[in-house]
Amino acid sequence: MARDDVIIRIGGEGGEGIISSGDIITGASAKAGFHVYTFKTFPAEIRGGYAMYQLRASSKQILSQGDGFDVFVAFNNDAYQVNKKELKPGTVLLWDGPEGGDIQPESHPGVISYAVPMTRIAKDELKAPKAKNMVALGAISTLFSFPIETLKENIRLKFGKKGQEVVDINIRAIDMGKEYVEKNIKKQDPYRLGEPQAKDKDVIVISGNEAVGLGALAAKVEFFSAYPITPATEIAIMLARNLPKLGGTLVQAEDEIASLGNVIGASYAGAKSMTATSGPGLSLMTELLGLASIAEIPLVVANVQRGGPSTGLPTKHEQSDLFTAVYGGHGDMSRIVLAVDNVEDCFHLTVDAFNLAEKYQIPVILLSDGSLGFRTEGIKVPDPSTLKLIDRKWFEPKGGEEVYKRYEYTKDLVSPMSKPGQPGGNYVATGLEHGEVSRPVYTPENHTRMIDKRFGKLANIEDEYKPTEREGDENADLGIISWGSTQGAVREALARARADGLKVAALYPKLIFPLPEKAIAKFAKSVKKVLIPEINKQAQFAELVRARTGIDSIRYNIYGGLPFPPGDIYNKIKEVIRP
Amino acid sequence: MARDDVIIRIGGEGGEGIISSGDIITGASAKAGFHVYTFKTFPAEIRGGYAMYQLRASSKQILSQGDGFDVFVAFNNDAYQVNKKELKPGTVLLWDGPEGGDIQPESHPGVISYAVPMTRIAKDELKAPKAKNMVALGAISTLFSFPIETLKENIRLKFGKKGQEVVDINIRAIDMGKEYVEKNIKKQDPYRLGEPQAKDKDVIVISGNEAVGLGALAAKVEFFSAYPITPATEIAIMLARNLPKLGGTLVQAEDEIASLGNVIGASYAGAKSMTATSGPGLSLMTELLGLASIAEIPLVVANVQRGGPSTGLPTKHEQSDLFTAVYGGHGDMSRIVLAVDNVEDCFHLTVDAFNLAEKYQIPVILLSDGSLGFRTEGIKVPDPSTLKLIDRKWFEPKGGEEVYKRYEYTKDLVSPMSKPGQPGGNYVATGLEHGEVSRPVYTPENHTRMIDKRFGKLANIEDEYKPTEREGDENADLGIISWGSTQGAVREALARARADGLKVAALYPKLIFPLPEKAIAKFAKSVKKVLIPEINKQAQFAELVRARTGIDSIRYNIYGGLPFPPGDIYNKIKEVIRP
Amino acid sequence: MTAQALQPKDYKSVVPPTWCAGCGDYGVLNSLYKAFSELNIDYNNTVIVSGIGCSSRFPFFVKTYGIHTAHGRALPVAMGVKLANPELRVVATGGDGDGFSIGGGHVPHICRKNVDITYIIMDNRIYGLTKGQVSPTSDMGMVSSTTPYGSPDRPVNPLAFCLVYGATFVAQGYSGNPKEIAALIKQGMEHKGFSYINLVSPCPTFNKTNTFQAYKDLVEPLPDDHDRTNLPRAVELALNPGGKIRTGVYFESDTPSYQERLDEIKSKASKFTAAGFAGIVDLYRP
Amino acid sequence: MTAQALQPKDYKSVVPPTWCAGCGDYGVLNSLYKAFSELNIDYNNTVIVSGIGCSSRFPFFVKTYGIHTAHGRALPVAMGVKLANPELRVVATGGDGDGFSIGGGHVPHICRKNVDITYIIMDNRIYGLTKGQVSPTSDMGMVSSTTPYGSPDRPVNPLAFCLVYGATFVAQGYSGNPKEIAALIKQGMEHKGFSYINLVSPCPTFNKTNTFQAYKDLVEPLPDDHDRTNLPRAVELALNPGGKIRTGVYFESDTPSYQERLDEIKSKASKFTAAGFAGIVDLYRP
Ligand SMILES: Cc1ncc(C[n+]2csc(CCOP(=O)(O)OP(=O)(O)O)c2C)c(N)n1
Ligand SMILES: Cc1ncc(C[n+]2csc(CCOP(=O)(O)OP(=O)(O)O)c2C)c(N)n1
Ligand code: SF4
Ligand code: SF4
Ligand SMILES: [Mg+2]
Ligand SMILES: [Mg+2]
Repeated sequence: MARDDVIIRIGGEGGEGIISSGDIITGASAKAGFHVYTFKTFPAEIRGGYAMYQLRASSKQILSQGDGFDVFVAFNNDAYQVNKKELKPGTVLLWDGPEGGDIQPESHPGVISYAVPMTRIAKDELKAPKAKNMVALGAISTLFSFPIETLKENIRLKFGKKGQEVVDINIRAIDMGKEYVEKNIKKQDPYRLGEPQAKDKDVIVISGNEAVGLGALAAKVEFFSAYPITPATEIAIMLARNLPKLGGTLVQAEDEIASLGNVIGASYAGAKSMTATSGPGLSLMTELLGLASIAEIPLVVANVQRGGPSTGLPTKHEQSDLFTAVYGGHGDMSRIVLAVDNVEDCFHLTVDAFNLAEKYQIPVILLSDGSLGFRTEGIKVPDPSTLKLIDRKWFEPKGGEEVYKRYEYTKDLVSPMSKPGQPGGNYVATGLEHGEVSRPVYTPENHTRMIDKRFGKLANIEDEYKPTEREGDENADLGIISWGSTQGAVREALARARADGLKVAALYPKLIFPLPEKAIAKFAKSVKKVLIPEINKQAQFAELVRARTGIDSIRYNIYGGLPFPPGDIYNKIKEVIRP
Repeated sequence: MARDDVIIRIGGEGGEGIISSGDIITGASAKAGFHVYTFKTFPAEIRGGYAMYQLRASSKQILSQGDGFDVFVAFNNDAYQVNKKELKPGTVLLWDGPEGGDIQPESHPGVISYAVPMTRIAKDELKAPKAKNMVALGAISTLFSFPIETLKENIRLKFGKKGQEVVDINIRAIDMGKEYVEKNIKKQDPYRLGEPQAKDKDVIVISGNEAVGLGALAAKVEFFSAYPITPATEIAIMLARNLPKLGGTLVQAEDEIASLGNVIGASYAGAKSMTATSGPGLSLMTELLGLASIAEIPLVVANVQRGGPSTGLPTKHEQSDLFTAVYGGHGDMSRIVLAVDNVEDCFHLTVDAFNLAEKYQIPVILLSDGSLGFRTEGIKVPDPSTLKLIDRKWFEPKGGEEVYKRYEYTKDLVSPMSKPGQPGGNYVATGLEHGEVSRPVYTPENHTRMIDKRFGKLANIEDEYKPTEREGDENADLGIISWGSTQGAVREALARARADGLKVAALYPKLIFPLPEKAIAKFAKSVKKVLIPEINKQAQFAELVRARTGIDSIRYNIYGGLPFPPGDIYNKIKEVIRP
Repeated sequence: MTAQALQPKDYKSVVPPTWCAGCGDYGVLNSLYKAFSELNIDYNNTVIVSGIGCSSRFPFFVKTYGIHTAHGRALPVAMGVKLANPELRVVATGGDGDGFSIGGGHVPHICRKNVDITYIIMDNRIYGLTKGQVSPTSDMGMVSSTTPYGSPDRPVNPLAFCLVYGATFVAQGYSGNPKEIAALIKQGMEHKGFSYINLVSPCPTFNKTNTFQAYKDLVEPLPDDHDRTNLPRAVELALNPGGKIRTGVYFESDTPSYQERLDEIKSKASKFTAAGFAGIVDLYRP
Repeated sequence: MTAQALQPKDYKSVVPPTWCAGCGDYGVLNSLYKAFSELNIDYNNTVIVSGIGCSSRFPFFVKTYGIHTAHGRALPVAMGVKLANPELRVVATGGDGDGFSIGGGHVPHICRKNVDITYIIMDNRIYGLTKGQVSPTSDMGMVSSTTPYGSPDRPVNPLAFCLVYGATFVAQGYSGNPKEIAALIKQGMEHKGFSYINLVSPCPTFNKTNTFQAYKDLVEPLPDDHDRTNLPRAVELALNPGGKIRTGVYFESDTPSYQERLDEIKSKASKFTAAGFAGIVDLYRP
């Protein structure tokens, strides 16, 4: 039976064009109407070391990067060695050989092996060693029914400005890969993409990081300042290109402290403002986040998590910045933390982040992660006219002689904020404890009252913002709570487990802090046991849940720099329900 | 009946010599054999604003700063206004009047009021307006039986180097305060210090901050680098004076990041190393703490907490840096957190902090706080010969050709560390994930294994270090868990409640992280209810306890910049036990 | 804003300065009031941004908008204000420690960017607010609470630093000469781009060495014939030959401000799309 | 340590460099091996400290001790190593971004303290490791991933900075001329106090403007008669008249190192007590 759901992993040396060829076939597939879902890892070094691109494609919907791979394309021996233990019966090994490359495959019983001499063809026949990746694309497309015409169309578009010669070489490389397969290889595997859905004009293929940038633009961000850091830099790159088109300002600052300082100043001046970073940068921002919190300055910090601590595994995936996002920073410091689940979410939660920041006048940390940031998905074209944007509660001077109370104790504890330039609204924002009129006040009563204000304004956030989504059985034997980008794997595992007749449910909180305690308590009550899978050592979310609600959970933690395979979660579900 | 336990609060304007006169009478009292316990607050500004010094003295042992005051000495009207609502029947108001000062006391029924024209005496009779504080000391000593001769002795010692004239003026001021009281005031209150205990030669009067410095010296600190910050600067001041005497090196760095960087380098080079800071500095250190954690570099960070967040209340007391001490920093970052209870503890726990840092090769954060840092107590002279100092597990090359495994997986998961300079031990410490041989390794297996190592080495810390102390009834109706400097008030409240026949117990954890879960669980089992009083909004310790153990507690939080009065805790005990 | 000219006192806020009697910063504050009134600056359209320190309390005492940020972070925050709303006048104020110790990493970058703000440092060669530790401008050998045996560090030279950092206006004044300070602040405020004004401002409470008295014979104006377009010469003078403290404008140049360059970027960028947000979305169609 | 002279290859660690083919940093690494061998440096007694970046991978490739710290923090950590054990030779290495962007706040202070370490910057005018964003030394107008419309920033001038910071040895070399680099590293290592060596080291992968080719006609030695004791002249040359990149030693001075001053403090301090720890305890007797 043909399998219309293929996971292709391409592995080779950083610098061999693995990533760019992956992007091209992904784009072409999406353009042709397929669903696509990618996953990439880079070495932390520029050169040398293993790079990997994985594409899952199907004519049906896809929720995660899947389990392992169906097809492994080995560009070199290193990549083969890294992946060979995952070659299971029924999977395909497509390798650079039998001559020209450096691979000598062992015997893998049950594995379908196809040799395509990509290096030789590129070097000897094309005289263009760099076109090896295109030879591979030609072979892949032919073998597994990827849309080879769209592929060529995109190559023409992409390389067009480099000149006709470059286009021609790449197209010829694809054709030679195709011809080689047609002449020499007999297909033995079941993987073959089905008929793509009627081309949906309203699809874009975009990475998580780019979607954050797009969300910021949709939210009408006006100011962005950041310092480059893997895996967050693409947010800055996206905005560097596009924010000035819409009249906004982007700054590459001298470090993360400066970038958050810039953002604080810009927001004080009235602009919707944002920065983006990863763990080490977030750590550096800790002090100034406290200033934004006490001075009640709205801003958004997108934090794309990577393997920690310290420099850690800069190009790998981890969900281990939750603790510091929620608890980092001296003193009792209020803040909001959101976590994104998938690429579409990257867009929408960035909009939400701005809305919440502006509404509550508070710093909002948006937690994304490396695998989500880099991976691309095809998502619906966002329609900004459907978005509800929340604006700050502005102070409008009434013209009297009254002193402006920047931190007025209003009913909802959010105080009207004055925009510099207007008479009657003058005030000095300060990190010192202050009174309703923004001046230092050191009395016990005032400190107590102002701390209560800064936390109290968030008291109803769970009701005011619908921060969770539930799916699955009503009275389930097991309930999974999953945060961040682990969601896709959980959805897929849940579907499989329910298809097996297991009673399982899942809750996906988008708001991490303040924790949606009511929804979580309700969910926990509705299920027999709670399972929290996450990619960190300390069970950071499970600990937060127990701290805030007392609810115990079965913890399932991995921390190897990779996302959860849905099969592992599926197995865990079975293990917990039927021990 | 005479009351041999007096709390004297002196209030006035910053700059009026409140703090220095308080220090003098405290020293003299301790020298004469009394027990002393002080509490101070300064304005955050250099000048202007309210300053306060409180001294509790008795010939018997003292555990806390007490409830409110017995005697309030008002230097000016501002101070009077701030404190007047605390004037309860039976308390004494000693004020600068009836002429010369700016105070016009209202009527306070039941309050014993004494007027001493300190300003007038100092200005008109002594022609030395600055000696006002000494006039006050003379009056206070005379009224409440403080040791006036020792006071004079100390003034001679203290002002001796400023010349005989200065000494004479101050002594005369004291005498004039004394004479004025003897001539004009009829004692109506019961406060009178008893006979001091036989002078114990082995007492020093020292502040919490100085005791941390002394502890570091006792632990044989070799390198200290810090950046000034209230209320931690006194640790640096103490060590600046004394560390070079013992051959050590002290650096004032350009900021807190640099100071922790210095400390990391020094410790790598083999020196016992330390820095001291307060909240804002700790926030800035977050990133480099991660480096020390992953590279397994021993070091001590003393963090003297103050009111937060941001600049907050820099001169006030709070216990609100626990969250960031325990959870701050990106990634899964192992560390040890200790909290000091009282001045004697400041000495001993600093020694422990070095021992734990060296033993486990890890950063240790020592949480102190502003009121403990500034307050002085009389403590036993420390005897360094009784201290057990732990040295690092050093690597000793065996001379073979083997590659040195800096992060060798040993049985206790602590790896022998090489000291630069020796052949065969060369290695590069790094914040990247690394293998047993210290080189970047990015495999999932290695990351998992190394994270497990960095947390696993602490697995038995609770057994290896006795981090808790229990007092009180065996099967108590209420058990209090108290961390940090709230301990004194809890001890005093506990004694009063037990004297009333209530069944109460308390547990004092010195180790905050990893949390001594066994001791806490055992304690919680042994009592009917658990109460956790702490000085922060978020119930930071209570949340940690619930996160780690699931144990629920009654929370009692104040956050006004002041320590707990023991009476408030006593009342809370009663309220909880007999609602 | 009233059309009538504003008097210095009109810039006073209701918060009285918390400085010690005799603090040099009073002179600076009064000079600023004066400069503002002479330029008839709209206080509603002005933001003063500072870090932490005695001198950093400045914004509270002026009737403008203000931000009292964190220690060392005045410049990044001030820059954010200016870039988000170029219509605002932005002034940053602070101390020697705030600016050249913990905040020292930010100075080169705002200088090279030439962001149009005026940065006023009150240099008292000490950490005032934390009660007397050596600052980066303290003399070598200075005794302070953290250097009881004398400081082992040579002082930094803020003037020379800002000159090589590319500041387009660099001046020095002395708190004992408030008229000159007012004139310098005026020029700094009128300068297009980043202006740096170093003010020698004694702290009588904690710095008993560098007092008004001690400065009396050290302060002198820059030579009459000083050419303020000659950068190497300005650096040479800033390097302090003869140990004198020379006041006046060391350097000034006419260089596009950061805003001008950002505007260029925006106009370049806007050529790439006509369709606004929708045009950006189109970039991601496969 | 064997008494025999060590060859350059003896300083090679077992870790092969991870740099791209053609990276300028190879030349620097080989020059360092050479300089070390000519000084017969004991690799067991040497620590190389770096931050984060392509160039900051340096310590892994040398058979000394080393620390690969966090981005921008090489200098504070290197300083800690040196002060804790003055017997060790300490070298800090890194990139233009590591040193003059995020780490820029530390440079002035190690310079003015004159800590006895050698700081080697590989200036490629780009962020290499993060794949090509403008760095603080990038030319104005440079197109990079974060500056698609050209960088609005003027570059920093590390040489001029270190000169006014008070570095007591300041030199510049070019990766295309490894022999000279080896000679400069040698001199820097032998200098007492802080030595700064700025090395122009192209990144062919991400900086297509400042290539070996482009530098060919720009690099020239300092004038033969250059007086390396003349600070203002050194600054003037560093300010880059004529757009040339001049290599050689710009400045050198004989100034007590930080260690000498700390030793003075220790000897002063030790006069205050004879009784060690007990003597310190006595200070707190009431
Ligand atoms: C992160 C941080 N570190 C340290 C401090 C403590 N601190 C406050 S002001 C100051 C120095 C003030 O000196 P300066 O900037 O020269 O200002 P001055 O008081 O002399 O006017 C310091 C170290 C702080 N507030 N925050
Ligand atoms: C706190 C922090 N911010 C950002 C980064 C990301 N980062 C790593 S290297 C680097 C810049 C490298 O440039 P440079 O120092 O010039 O070295 P090169 O790679 O060019 O040799 C950056 C921004 C980081 N590791 N840590
Ligand atoms: S301490 Fe010094 S700088 Fe601060 S207000 Fe007083 S005199 Fe001025
Ligand atoms: S990216 Fe540039 S700096 Fe980095 S290794 Fe490659 S050539 Fe060298
Ligand atoms: Mg100062
Ligand atoms: Mg670089």
